[in-house]
Formats: sequence, structure tokens, C-alpha cells
Amino acid sequence: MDLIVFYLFATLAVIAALGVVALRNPVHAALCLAVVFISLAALYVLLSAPFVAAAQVMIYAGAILILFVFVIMLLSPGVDQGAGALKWQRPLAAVFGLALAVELILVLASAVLPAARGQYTPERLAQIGDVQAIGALLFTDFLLPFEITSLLLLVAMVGVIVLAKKRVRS
Amino acid sequence: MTVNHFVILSALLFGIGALGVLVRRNPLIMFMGIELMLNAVNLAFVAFSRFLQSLDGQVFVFLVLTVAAAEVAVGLAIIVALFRTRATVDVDEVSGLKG
Amino acid sequence: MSLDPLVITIIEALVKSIVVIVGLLTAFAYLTLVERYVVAKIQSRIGPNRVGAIGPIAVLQPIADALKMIFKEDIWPAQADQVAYTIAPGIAVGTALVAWAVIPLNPSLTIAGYKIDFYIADVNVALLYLLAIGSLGVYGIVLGGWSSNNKYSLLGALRSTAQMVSYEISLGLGLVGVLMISGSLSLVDIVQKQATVWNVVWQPLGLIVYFIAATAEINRLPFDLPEAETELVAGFATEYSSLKWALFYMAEYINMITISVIASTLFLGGYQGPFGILPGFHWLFLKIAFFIFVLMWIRYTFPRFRYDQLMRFGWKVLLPLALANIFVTAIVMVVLGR
Amino acid sequence: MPIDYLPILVMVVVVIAFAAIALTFSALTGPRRPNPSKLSPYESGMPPFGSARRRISIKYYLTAVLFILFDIEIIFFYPWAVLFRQLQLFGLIEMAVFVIVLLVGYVYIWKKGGFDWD
Repeated sequence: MDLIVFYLFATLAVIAALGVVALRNPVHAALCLAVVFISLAALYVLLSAPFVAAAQVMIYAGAILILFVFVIMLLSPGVDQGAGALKWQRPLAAVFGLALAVELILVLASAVLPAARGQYTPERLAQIGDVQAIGALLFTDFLLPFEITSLLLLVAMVGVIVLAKKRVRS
Repeated sequence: MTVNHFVILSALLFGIGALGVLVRRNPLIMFMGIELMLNAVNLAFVAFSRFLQSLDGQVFVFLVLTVAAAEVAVGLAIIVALFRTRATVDVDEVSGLKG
Repeated sequence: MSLDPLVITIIEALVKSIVVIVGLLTAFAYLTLVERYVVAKIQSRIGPNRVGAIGPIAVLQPIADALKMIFKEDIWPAQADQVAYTIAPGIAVGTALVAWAVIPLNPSLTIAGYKIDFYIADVNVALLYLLAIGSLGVYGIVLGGWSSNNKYSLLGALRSTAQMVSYEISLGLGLVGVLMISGSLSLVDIVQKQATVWNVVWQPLGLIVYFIAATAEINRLPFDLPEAETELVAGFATEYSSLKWALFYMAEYINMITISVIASTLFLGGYQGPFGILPGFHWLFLKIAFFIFVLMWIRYTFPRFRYDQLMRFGWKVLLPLALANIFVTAIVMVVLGR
Repeated sequence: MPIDYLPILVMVVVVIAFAAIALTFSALTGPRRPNPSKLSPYESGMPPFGSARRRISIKYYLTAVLFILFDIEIIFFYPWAVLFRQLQLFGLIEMAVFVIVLLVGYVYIWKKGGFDWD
């Protein structure tokens, strides 16, 4: 059963990812990306990480991609024309991209995963609830990174306002 | 269902994302390729987290999410600003550093 | 002969899903009728009276409406983006329906040794699931508006999206107080913890923030700028006709029921009723009816916001209010040492 | 897959099937009598001018960006709220620090008019 679900969503994710790269119309590419995000969320549930799955859908599909769609509508009403400055770039890029994927697969598949030594088995996670477990880690061991993310968000807010408001002022 | 299934899928998605960044000339779709790569990494994080039975990987995903949000916000703001000064969204047209 | 437990789970989920979907479609059909009567009363009019005034024959009105919808011409605008144009209403209604998977409707019963749960799934991220599905609902509108190749549609869709995302933050934060009290994200748990005291007693501000934000989220008046008949000729749905339009309409009414059921579940104790009289589902039904009546009442009493007022209200009033509610709750809980 | 989530998958499949049937039905029933003016964009009876795929105001973009940056907060608020009974005062201080830093940004956006729709 697990394997069926895995192959279903893995296939969906790969096809949609190819769609992102191949489709001419940016809105269609964005839709494909949404399918990738949702398939990945399903895979996270399969990996006993439902909290990550919900966050994935909320942030990536529900927020970041909406922003992409807005910017597409803001900038380019038309279709991506494609033809780059250098014609030979395209096949070469395809070769390099594929080489990267093959290399990564070889490296990752040959690596040996150390034995599981953590305390969070899926059964235990289901019992305490994974939101609770992640929260407990986030607000103790990972407190500093958590607080620093607020600084990161602050910098992003200031940056966006500075970049977007420029025309209004001048 | 082993960790290899997920790791290979993650590598495939990362490769496709990288391909998108290399092949496409529209900065928005290049950006989508980058998002794809970030997601591939997240998948690997969660897979390792599950099979090592440690939650650290999942916590990293949340930090990656935050970074991705900030990065998209500022990155797209730059693309929008670029478009306003150059009236183009083709990255090949924007080769000079001095705007 | 014994069946694999996996197969049983799947069959059970299948049956429940179909029951819930059929139930929601029926509820949608009669809600449109009820709304027309309520609005007629508020505006001192007679209301729908061709099929038959209030009475047994009036129940045929929604059926007449449905038949009319089905046999209308399905228009495909010449320059529409065919793929997006087709799937947009599907996404709108799909996200509205899928949200119901985690909502408990009645306490579990045991009949003939077989335990029946009146929810499709009890998961410990239920509330986040609802928020995630809700955030996907935007796609139906934005795609519908963009793909129609109509200026009004695009403008309506953009306004709608900007409005929905602005209020989504207050909506999410308005619920945090309930979580602090319940200590759980599972709706089944949250309802069970309200057996003695409903959450609204501790979280009145939370309920108000949630309900205002949710009203804006589903584009009901006074937040109906995306559709604004008088200026945008129905906004994102301008070009839609026939069943496709009906699906958008359906999504809107089901969303109304959904926000009412979430408000009832989180703040008014869900299926829990006082004194143990009446079975649980009746209480839930009454609470939903109450919220829906409030929604209709607001719709026909208040004028529409101006768009700048709407955005300012969301960001400058509702968001700080939601944050203040969280911190007041936190301080009270620390002081009381609970 | 954790068995709790299987029913949700089943429901999603049922809902997709329902939407697909409704959309197919919509295409099959009803008359089909297209003509050019029926298929052109509706603009209150006037002949349409210009393309509908025009550039939109930057304000929409700004709203969506601010939404993303505040949406992240919700993701962090939920585990915090669920755990609040255990964290108590320590949790309150942690979250207060986090929110105060963000409030600086909020006030900055407010002062720069980021929330005004002009």
C-alpha cells in the first residue's frame, strides 16, 4: 500500500516538475509547480511528517506560488518566446542537468545510511503528535535559529518595501 | 519503502530544477526551478529524518521554508524592479551589472 | 469471510465521503432557497413564488434551479485559456468539499458491535489541514478570472486574491487562542474538551476575529468586492455559464457552511449540547444555522466596504487585534498558572 | 502511510471524481450555438477594446509579499500554542521576542504606507 501511494505521487511529482521546465506559458508552469508541491506534501504524510506536509501546502502552494502568479500577471502577459541568445546553450544545459541528476542519484544511492538511533519512531510520533514533538524541539534546542528567522523576515520586509516603494517616492 | 526511494526521487527533482534554471530564459521560471531544487532538498531532509528517527530534519525544513519565503519575496521584488527599469524579463538582456 | 482491515477502512471512507458530499450538495441547494426567503423577509418582499410559495411545493424550487443550470448552454469564450478555464470551477468546489474530511459531526456510536465515527478522518493536524485547504481555494478564483480573458474577471480575481490572503493571516491567528486552551490540533479532541465549558467563554474576541476574517475569506458581503455586481459584473465568474458557473456558486455556499461549522466546532462546542437532550448532530445543525443566519443578516444590513477600507481594516485593525488576543490569553494563562 | 490519513486520500479521490463528472456533464448537456459576439469577452454590451491580459498594479504584488512574510508566523504560532501549557512563562517570553522583532517590520511597513491602498 505504502509503495503504491509512493509511486503514485512520485510519478505525479516528476511529470509535473518536467512540466514546469517545459511549458511555455508561465501560468501553466506555475500550476504544474502547485502539483509538485501537493504531491510532495502527500509524500511527507507518507513519511509520518503531516505537520511538514500542512506547512508545505500552506506556505509553498498557498502563499509563495500565489505570489508567483501575481508577478506573472504583473510582468509578462505573453508567452515565453524561448529562443535564447546562444542556440547551443539549450542542449548543453540539458546534458549538464541530466548529468547532475545521474550523479546525485549515484552518490546518494551508494551512500550507506547509519542505523536509526533517534528516539522518534513513527509510532511514538503518532502518540505524542508530531506538531507537539516538533514544537518541543523548536522552542528548546532550536530556539536561536527560531529567533533568528524573525530577523530574516524583518530584513525581507524592509527590503521589499524599499524595492517596491521606490517609484512612488521619486 | 526505503530511504533510497525518496532520495532518488529527491535527486531527480533536484536535477529537473537545475535543468529549468539552466534552460529557461524567463527569470520567473528560473526562480520556479530554484523552488523545485529547494523542495527536493526538503524531501531529502524529511526522508532522512524519518529513517534516522530523529526530528532534526523536519525542524530544518521549517527553517528552509522561512528562508524560501524571504528569498522569494526579495527575489521577486528585484525581478519586478528590474522589469520596471529595463522593460524586459529575459535574463540575457540583463547582462550588465550597472543598472 | 473476513476482509482486510485496509479494505474496510477504504470502503468506510468511500461511503462516508459520498454521504458527506451528497449531504452538502443538498444543503447547498436548500440554502439558496432559504437565503432567498430570508432576504425577502428582510426587504419586505415575497420571495420566490413561481414554483409555489412557502409550503411543501417550494421544496421543488432548487430542483428546478438545478435542471435549469444543467440545460443551459456552456459557453467557452474564444480567447479563454481552455485548460485553466475548465479546471478552475473544479478546484473551487473541490477545496470547499475536501475540508469536510476532518470535521466531527456527532459523537461516535456503537451499533451491533461496530464502532461508527461521525468523521472521515481524525488527524492530529486537522486545523492546519483546514487552513492549508483553505489557502488552496484561492486558485479556483485566480485561475477562473485569469483564464476568462475578460478585464472584469481578472480585476475581480485579483481583488479577491489580495483580499483573501490579507484576511487569511487574521483567520489563522484568531484560532491560536483556542489551541492554547485545548492543547491539541485535532478537531475531535477540541470538541471533547468543550464538554463542560465552550471555548467562546474564554475566547470571545477570538470568535469575532475569526468570524470577520472568515466572512472576508469567502467573499460575502460586506466583503464581496470581488463580485461587486454593480461595478465588476460578477467579477471572476463573469464569463462562466451553465454547470461551471453552478460549481462556483456551489463552492461559495458550501464555504459558508464550512466556516459556520468550524466556528461551531472550535468555539461553541461542536456537537456538544447542554443537558444531554437532543442527539449531537441536532445541536451542530442549530449552531450552523445560527451562524448562517448571522451571515445572511449581515449581508442584507451592511453596505459594501470600499476596497481601500477593506485592506486597511484587515491589516491595521484585525491583525493587531488577533495578536493582542493571543498575548492577552497567554498572559492570563501564565498568571492563573494553568 | 499512517492509516489515519488514508480516508482523506479516499475523499480527495471521490471529490476529484465528482468535479470531473460535473465538468464533463457541463460540456455534454445543453445547446451549443456559438457565435462570435457570444464568445467575445463581456464588457457590458460594448465592443471589447484592448487585451485583458494587461499589467496589473504593483499593490497586489506588495499585498501577496506581506502575506507570505506573515503567513510564516502562523506556522510557528501553531506548535507554540499547542505546547503553551508546558512552556508557560518561558514560552511567552520566547514568542514575545519573536513577535517584537516582527512588529518592528510591521510598524516600518505601516509608516511607509505599505498597508494603504492608494
